[in-house]
Amino acid sequence: MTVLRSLFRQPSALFGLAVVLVVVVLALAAPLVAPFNPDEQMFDGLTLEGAPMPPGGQFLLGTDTLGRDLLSRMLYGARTSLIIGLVANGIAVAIGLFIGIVAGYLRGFMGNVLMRFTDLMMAFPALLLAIVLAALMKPSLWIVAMVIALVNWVQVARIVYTETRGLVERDFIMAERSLGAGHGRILLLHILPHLIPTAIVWGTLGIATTVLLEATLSFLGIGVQPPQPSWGNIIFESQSYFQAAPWLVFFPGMVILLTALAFNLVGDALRDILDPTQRGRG
Amino acid sequence: MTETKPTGAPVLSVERLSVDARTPEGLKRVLDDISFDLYPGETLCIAGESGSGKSVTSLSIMGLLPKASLKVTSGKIRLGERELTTLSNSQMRHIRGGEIAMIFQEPMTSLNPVMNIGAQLVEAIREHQGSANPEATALEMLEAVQISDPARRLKQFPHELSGGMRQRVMIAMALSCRPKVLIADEPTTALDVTVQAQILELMRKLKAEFGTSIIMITHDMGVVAEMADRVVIMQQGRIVEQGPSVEVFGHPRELYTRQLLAAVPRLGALAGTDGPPRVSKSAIAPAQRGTAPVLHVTDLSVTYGGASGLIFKRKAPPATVDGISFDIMPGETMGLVGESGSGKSTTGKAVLGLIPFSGSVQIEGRDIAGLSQHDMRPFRRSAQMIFQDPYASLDPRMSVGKAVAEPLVIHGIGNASERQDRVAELLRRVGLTPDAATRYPHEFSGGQRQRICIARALALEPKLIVADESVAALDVSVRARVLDLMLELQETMGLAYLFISHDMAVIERMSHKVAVMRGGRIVETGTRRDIFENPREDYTQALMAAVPIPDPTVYRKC
Amino acid sequence: EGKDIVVTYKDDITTLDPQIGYDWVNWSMIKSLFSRLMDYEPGTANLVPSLAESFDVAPDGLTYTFKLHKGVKFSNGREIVASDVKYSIERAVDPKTQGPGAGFFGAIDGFDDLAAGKDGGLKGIETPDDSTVVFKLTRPDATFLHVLAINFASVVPKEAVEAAGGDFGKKPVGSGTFLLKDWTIGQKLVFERNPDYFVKDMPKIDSFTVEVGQEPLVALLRLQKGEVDIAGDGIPPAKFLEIKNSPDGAQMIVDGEQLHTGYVTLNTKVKPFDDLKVRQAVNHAINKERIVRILNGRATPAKEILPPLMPGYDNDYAGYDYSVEKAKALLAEAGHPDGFETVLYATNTDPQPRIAQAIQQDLAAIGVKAEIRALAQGNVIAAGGTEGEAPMIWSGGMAWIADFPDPSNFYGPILGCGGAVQGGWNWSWYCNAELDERAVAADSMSDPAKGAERIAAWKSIFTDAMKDAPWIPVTNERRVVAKSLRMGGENNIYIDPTRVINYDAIFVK
Amino acid sequence: MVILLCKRLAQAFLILLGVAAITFVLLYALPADPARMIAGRSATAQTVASIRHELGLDQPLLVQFWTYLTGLLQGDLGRSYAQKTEVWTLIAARLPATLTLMAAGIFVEVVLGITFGTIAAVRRGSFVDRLVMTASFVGVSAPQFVAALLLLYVFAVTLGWFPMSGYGSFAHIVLPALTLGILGAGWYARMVRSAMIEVLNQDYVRTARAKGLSSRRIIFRHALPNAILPIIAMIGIDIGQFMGGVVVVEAVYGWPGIGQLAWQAIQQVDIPIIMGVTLTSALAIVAGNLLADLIAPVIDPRIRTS
Ligand SMILES: Nc1ncnc2c1ncn2[C@@H]1O[C@H](COP(=O)(O)OP(=O)(O)OP(=O)(O)O)[C@@H](O)[C@H]1O
Ligand SMILES: Nc1ncnc2c1ncn2[C@@H]1O[C@H](COP(=O)(O)OP(=O)(O)OP(=O)(O)O)[C@@H](O)[C@H]1O
Ligand SMILES: [Mg+2]
Ligand SMILES: [Mg+2]
Repeated sequence: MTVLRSLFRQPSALFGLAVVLVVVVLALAAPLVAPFNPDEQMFDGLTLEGAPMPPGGQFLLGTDTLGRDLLSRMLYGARTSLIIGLVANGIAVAIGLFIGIVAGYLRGFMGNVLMRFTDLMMAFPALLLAIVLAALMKPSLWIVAMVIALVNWVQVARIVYTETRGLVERDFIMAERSLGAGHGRILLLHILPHLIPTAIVWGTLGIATTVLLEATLSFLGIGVQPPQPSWGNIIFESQSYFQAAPWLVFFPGMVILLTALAFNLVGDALRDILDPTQRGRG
Repeated sequence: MTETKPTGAPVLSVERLSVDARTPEGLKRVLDDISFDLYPGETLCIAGESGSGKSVTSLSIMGLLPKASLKVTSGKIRLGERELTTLSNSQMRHIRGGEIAMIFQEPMTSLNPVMNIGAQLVEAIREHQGSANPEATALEMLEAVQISDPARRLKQFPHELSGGMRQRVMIAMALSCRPKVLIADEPTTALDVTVQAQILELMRKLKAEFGTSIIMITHDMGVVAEMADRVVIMQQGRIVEQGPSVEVFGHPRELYTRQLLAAVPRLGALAGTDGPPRVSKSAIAPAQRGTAPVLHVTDLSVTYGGASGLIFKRKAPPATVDGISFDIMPGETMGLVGESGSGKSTTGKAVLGLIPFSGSVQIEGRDIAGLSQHDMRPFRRSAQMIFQDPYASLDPRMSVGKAVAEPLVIHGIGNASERQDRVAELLRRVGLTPDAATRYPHEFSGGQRQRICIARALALEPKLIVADESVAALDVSVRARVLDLMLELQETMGLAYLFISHDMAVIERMSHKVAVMRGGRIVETGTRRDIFENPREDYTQALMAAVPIPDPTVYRKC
Repeated sequence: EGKDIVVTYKDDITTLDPQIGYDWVNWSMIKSLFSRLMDYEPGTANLVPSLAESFDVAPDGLTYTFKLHKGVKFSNGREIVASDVKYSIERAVDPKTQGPGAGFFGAIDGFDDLAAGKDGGLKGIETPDDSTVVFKLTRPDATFLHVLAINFASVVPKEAVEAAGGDFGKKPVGSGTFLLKDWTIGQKLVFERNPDYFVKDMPKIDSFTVEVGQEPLVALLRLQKGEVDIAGDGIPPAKFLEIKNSPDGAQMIVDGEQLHTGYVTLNTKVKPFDDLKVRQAVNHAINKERIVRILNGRATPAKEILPPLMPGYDNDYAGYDYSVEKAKALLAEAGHPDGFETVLYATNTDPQPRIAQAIQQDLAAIGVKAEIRALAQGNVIAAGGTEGEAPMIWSGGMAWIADFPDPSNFYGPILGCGGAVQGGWNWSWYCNAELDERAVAADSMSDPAKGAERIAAWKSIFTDAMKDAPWIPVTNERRVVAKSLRMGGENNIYIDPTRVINYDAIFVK
Repeated sequence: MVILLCKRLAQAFLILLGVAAITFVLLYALPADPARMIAGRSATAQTVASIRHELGLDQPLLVQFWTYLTGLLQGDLGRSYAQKTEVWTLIAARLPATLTLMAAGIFVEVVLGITFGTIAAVRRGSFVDRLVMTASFVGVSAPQFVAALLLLYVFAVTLGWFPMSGYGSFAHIVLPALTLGILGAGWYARMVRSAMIEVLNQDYVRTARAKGLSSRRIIFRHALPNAILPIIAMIGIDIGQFMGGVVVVEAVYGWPGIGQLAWQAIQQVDIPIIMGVTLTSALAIVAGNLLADLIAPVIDPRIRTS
C-alpha cells in the first residue's frame, strides 16, 4: 500500500503507470474497441493501384499493404507483443538471474560449469536454433516466447554473475551465514533484492528488443504466423514501405517505444521505492 | 609549559557558519553558528561525539559539501583576506589542494584504486605548481613521509600498500603543494596503535618543516592530547568549548567535555585486578561459569587462496593464521590483540567455521571441522559473531527489526508475534527504542549500528560471542556505553567473549586473558595481569608504549 | 568509353560453373561466359546453332550429329574440339560434379551408368573427329536441342577445370561473349568483353560489373543517382508505384512477360484434397484479380498451368472462374458444407506471405480455415517433398520458371508420377498414369515437321491435368527490371525468356 | 598469468567443440535434404543417391561428425554445397569486412554510450539526463532496417556526404558503423550511467576534488576508468551480437560481411557454410570474452593479483 502511495507521488511513475494500464486494457478489450476485424483485407483499404491508405477518414491510422485497418491490427497486436515483451522477456531475465546468481554464489566447480555453459550458449547461434525449431515444431506464440527466453537469458546471466560475485564478498553475507541461514535463504532474501536494479534495466530495455526480435523469429517461421498481428511483425512486414507509407512503421514503432519507456519509468520508481537506502535522496 | 600564545593574523577563520541539511522531514540544521580561528603553525583539534558536525565543518571549508543535501546558509570562511563561501567552483579549485589540503576519514578508500601512486601524486603537483619535474617532487615527498623504498612505491597501486602506507601517501599528497592549511579528518582511526603513533609523529615533524597549520579531527582524546595546541569541542552542531589544550584537559569548563574525558579508558587504570570491572548489580557467581571450555582451539591454521587448480597446481601461499591454540571458559573474555593484518579477524571467522581451516576447533566439546553449512546450524545457536564493520555486516535492504529477528526465523524459534516481542526486548536491552525495528541500517549512527549487531548476536542466547573490533569506530562516549553493555551481559548471562581489538586500553578493560598475535602466530599469552604488568615480548611492550595518553602534559614531559 | 555498366543483385553469386549454377541470377552470366552447341536469338525463344555450325537429326530422332565451328578458342587460347563437348556433358551428368543438371541429359545413351557413379563416361556421345559430335539417344527427345542450349551443356576446357581444383565456379574459363576479369568475393564481379569471340560485333558493351549484396531499395536509389545501370532484382513493391508514377518511370521500368506461373499445389494425397471436388472448389475460391492488385498490377491472373508465352498455352481454356457460390456448392457436395481446416505453406520473403494471406482470406470466405506457415525456402521445399506433409503450398519465390521454352519443361518433375516421390518436386503428389504416357509420347515426336502436332498434344495434356485440379494457378508474374536512362535496347533483352538479362545484346545509348 | 591463460584457452577449446557438436546435431535434425537441393528439380532418385554418397551424407551422424572434426582440426572447414568453394575461402574473404564493421560499430557504441551515459550521470535527474535516457529507448526500439535506410537517405542521398554503398574506404564505414552504434549505444549509456553514479559517490573522487583537479580530469581520469569494467564485459557480449546479427545493416549498405553469407546459406541449407560461420563467430565470441578477461586486469590492477 505504501509502495502504491509512493508510486503515485512521482509524476513520471504515474505517467508510466497510466500508459501501461492503457496499453494492457486496450489489449484486453481489443475486440470491443477495434473498429474493424484486424485480419480483414478490405476492398476499399487499398487504392486502385494497390497502395495502402494513409491515416485519416475511415481508417484512423491508415491501412497496411493488404488493405487491413492498422489501428485494429495494433490493438490485437498488443496482445501478442505484451506476451512477448513481458512474459518471454520476463522469463529470460528470470533465468538469467537464476543462473547468474547460482553461478556467482556457488563458485567452485559447479559455478564454473554453469558459467562455461553460459559462454557456450553465448557462442551458439540463436538464429539456427530458431530455424531448426521452426522446421521441427508447429509454430506458435509460445514457442517463439520460449526461444526468446532461451536466447536472451545469457547476457543477463553474465552481468548478474559479475554482480553476484561482488555481493558474495560483502560482509553481511558472511554475517548471515554465521547466523545459520541456508543457501536458499541467502540467495533469495539477501542477494536477489540487490539485483533488482539490474533486473529492471534489462527487463525494460529488453521489452523493446524482444518485441522486435519476435518479428524476426516469426519471419523465420517459428512465431505467430500471418495474419495474426504483433507490433513487431506489423513493422517487419512493411518496413520497406517506410517512405511510401511511413505510418506503417511510425505508429507501431511509437507504441513499442512508449510501452518500454512506460515500464521503465514504473520500474525506476519501484526500484527507488523498494531500495531503503534511496529513501529521501534526490 | 613552554606553549606560545598564537600570534599574528589567523590563516583561516570561520565566522558564524551555519549549514542546513535537506531531509524528508524538511530542513535540519547540522552546523549552528560556529566560529573559530586557525593561526599560523598551530594544530587545532576538533573533537566531539559522532554526528556533531566535525566532518561537515571540514567539508564546508573545502567547498566540498554534497550540493544535493547540504547547504551553507550563513556565515563566512576566510582564508587570509579571501572570502571562500562566495568563490566560484573554478576559483575554489585553485584553493583546494593548493592552499588548503585535506586528508579524509577513510584512508582505505580515498585513493583511486586504478591509478598508481606516482600518477596520483604527480597530478596534484602539476595542478598547482607546474614544477619542472613533478616526478622528482613526488619522490621527494614520499621520502619526506618516510615511506620505505619510495622509488618503488611510485609504481605501485593502492591495494599493494598497507593501511599505514596509504595514509602516508595521502599525507604526502596533501602536503606536496605546501598548503597553508591541512585538514585531517580522523586520519588514524582505521590504523593500529603502532602505525598511528608513527603517523602522528610524522605530522608533527612535517608541520614544523613545511610551516603548515593543521586542523585535526578526531574522537580519540589521547590523540588530541598528543597533537593539539588548541582544542574545539563540538556537540550537536555547536561549539561547546574551545581553548588551549592544556587548559581544556586540565580544567574542562563544560560538563560535556568532562564526560568525554572521563569516558576515555586509560591504560594501566585496572592494574592490580584480575577481571574486568563489575558494572551490574546482579551477578552470576563465578562457580556457575563451569569448567569445560566453551571454545577449544588446537593448532588452528588458515591459508587464503590455497585452493589449487584442476590441472595446474599452484604453490600454496604462506598461512595467514599459523598453528594457534587456546581455550575459552564459559563467562570468560579472551582478548586478542595485534597489529593490523596479523590474522585476528581471520582467527575469529575460522573458530566459527566461516572460512576453511585446518586443525581442530571444538565448540562445547564438539568438533566443527569440515561441517557443511547445514550441519553447522546447531552450533550457530551457541556461538555468534559481531563483525568488525557493523554497517557492512547488516543487509542494507533489510529493516533492523527483520535483521534482529533473522536468527530466530532461521532457527524456527517462536511465531511471528512472539518474535516481534523478543525483538523489541532485545532492542531495549541494547539501549534502542522499539521503533528502531522499522528503520533501516543507514538511518542509524555508527554506535547504534553496533548495538543492533550485538542485539542480533544475542537473539539466540549464545554461550560464546566473537567480538571483532566492536568499538574501534566509535567515539569515546558511545564506546564506553557499548563496553559497559557487553560486560553487563557477560555478568548476567555468563557469556564468553573472544574480544578482538588493536586498542590496548580496550583490551585491558575487557579481558580475563590476553593473546598477542603477530604474523599469524600467538607470540605471547597469559592472564591480563601477566601481559599488562609484565609483558615479556618486545612486541607487546611496543604495542603498549604506542598507546596515546589523554593528557597533554604527559607527552610533553618525555 | 562509357560502355562499362554496373548491375546489382541482392544475393551473392554462388558459382559461375556452368554445370552447377542454377539460379536466375547466375544463369544469365553463365550464358555470357560460355558457349553451347545451340542458343537462342536474343530476346526470343527461337533456337539457333551457336558453337555448332550445322546439325543433323536422324529420322528416328535417336541420332544427332553436330559440326563445330572451326577456330573457336577458349579464353585460355586453346581451340575447342569435339571432345570438349563430350567432356562437358559428361561432367554435367557425373554425380561427382554434384550438379543439378544431370536429369536433362537422361535420353543420352549411357546416362544411367554414369548417373549411378560408374566410370566410363557417356557412351552415347561420340567424337569421330575434332569438329564432329554425335549424340546417340535411347529414346526420342523432342526437347533435345533445347537441352543442348541450356547452361549445363556449356563447353568447358578439361584442363582448366582440373587446374582449378574444385574452384572452377570461381575461376571460369569459357568461350562466351565475356571473360571474368576479377571477382572480389562478396562484393563484385567484373566481366570484360571477349575480344576473340567468334561472332563479330558481339557483345555491345566493353564490360559490366556485378555488385552483389545490394538491398533492392538502395540499388534503386543508386540507379536514380546514376551509380547503377541495371537493378537486377527489379523494383520492390514498396517503391514500384513511386517509380512508375515518376516522370522517368516509363523509361526506367522494363516490364514484360516471362515463362512463369505462380500456383498453389493441392496435395492429392492429403485429406480432403484427395477429393477432386474439394480441389475444384478451392480453385473457384481464389480472387486472382485482387492478388494482382496486391502485386501492384505486375501480374496477370493465371488460368492454367502453362504461362501464356509458352507454346501450347490454350487461349480458349477458361479455367476455374472466381465464384464463391460454385466453390461452396462443390464443398457441400464433397461433404464439407462448413469447410475444413488446413495448412498453407509459403516462403517468407515479401510479397509471398502477403499473397498467402490474400489466399487465406479467400479460402476463409468459403469456410476453409488455412493456417499459414511462412518458412525459409529450404524448409518449404522439404515440406513439399515429404509425403503427407504440406496440404497446400504457395509456390511464390520458388515458382517454376522454365529452363527452356518448351511445354514439357512444365510437366515431368512437377506434375508427373516421377516427381511424386519422397524429396521430389511434385508437391501435389499428383500421378496420372495416362497423362504420363501421353507426355512420353509427345516428347518422342522429335521430328520438327511434327512440331505443331506435338504442341497440340501438350496443350491437351495440361488442360486435362487441370480437370484434376492438382494446382490452383494464381498469377503469371511479369518480370520487372529497372535500368538507367542511358541503357538502350528493346525491352525483351532485359527480360529475355531464356536468360533474364541478355548481356550480349544490351547496349549503352 | 600464463597458467590462467592456458586454462582459459583449454576451456575455450572445449566450448568451441561443444558449439560444433550442438550445431552439427541441429543441422542434422533439419528435415531439408541437402542432396535433393543440390540435385535440382530434374534429378532422378539415382542421381540424388549418388550425390548423397558423394557428400558422405549416407553415413551415420557420428561418423559424419568425426570426419568433420578431423577435417576441422587440420583447418579444413569443408566445401560449400551450393558454391563448391572452400568454406574457409568464402569466410576469409568476408572476415575483414565483418571485423572492421564490428570494431567500428562497437567503437561508436562505446563512445556514444560513454559520452551520454557520463553526461546523464553527472547531471543526474536533470532534463539532459531524462533526454539521454529516453533517447536510449528510442535507440533500442528502432527497427534496424528503417534506421539504416533513414541514415542513408539523409547522409548519402540528400546530403551526399558519404557513399551509399560499398566497402573499402573510411567514408564507406561511417554510415553502417553509425547505424549500429546509435542502435546499440542505449545499452551502454544506461550501464555507464549507473556505474558512474556509483563511482562518483566514491571517496577517491572526493579526494580528487580536494586536490583541486578540473571536473574534466576528475571524470575522465578518475571516475571513468573505475566505471569501465562492466563495459568491457558488455563488449564481450556484443561481439556475439555483431558476428551473428548485422545482416540487415550489411544489406542496406552493401557491406560484404559474414551476415549476408550466413543468411544466404541458411536459405539454401548450405550446411558447411552454416557450420563454418557458426564456428567462426563462436571463435570470435570466445576470443572476445577471453580478451575482455585479459583487459580487465590492465584497467583494474586489483584483479591482477587475485
Ligand atoms: N549528506 C548529508 N545529508 C544529510 N545530513 C547529513 C549529511 N551528511 C551529514 N549529515 C548530518 O550532519 C550531521 C553532522 O555529520 P558529520 O558527518 O559532520 O558528523 P561527524 O561529527 O563527522 O561524526 P563522525 O564522528 O561520525 O564522523 C549528522 O547529524 C549527519 O546526520
Ligand atoms: N579474503 C581474504 N583473502 C585473502 N587474504 C585475506 C583475506 N582476508 C584477509 N586476508 C589477509 O590475511 C591477513 C590477515 O587478515 P585479518 O583480517 O585476519 O587481519 P586482522 O588481524 O584482523 O587485521 P585488522 O586489525 O586490520 O582487522 C592480512 O594480510 C589480509 O590481507
Ligand atoms: Mg566524520
Ligand atoms: Mg580484522
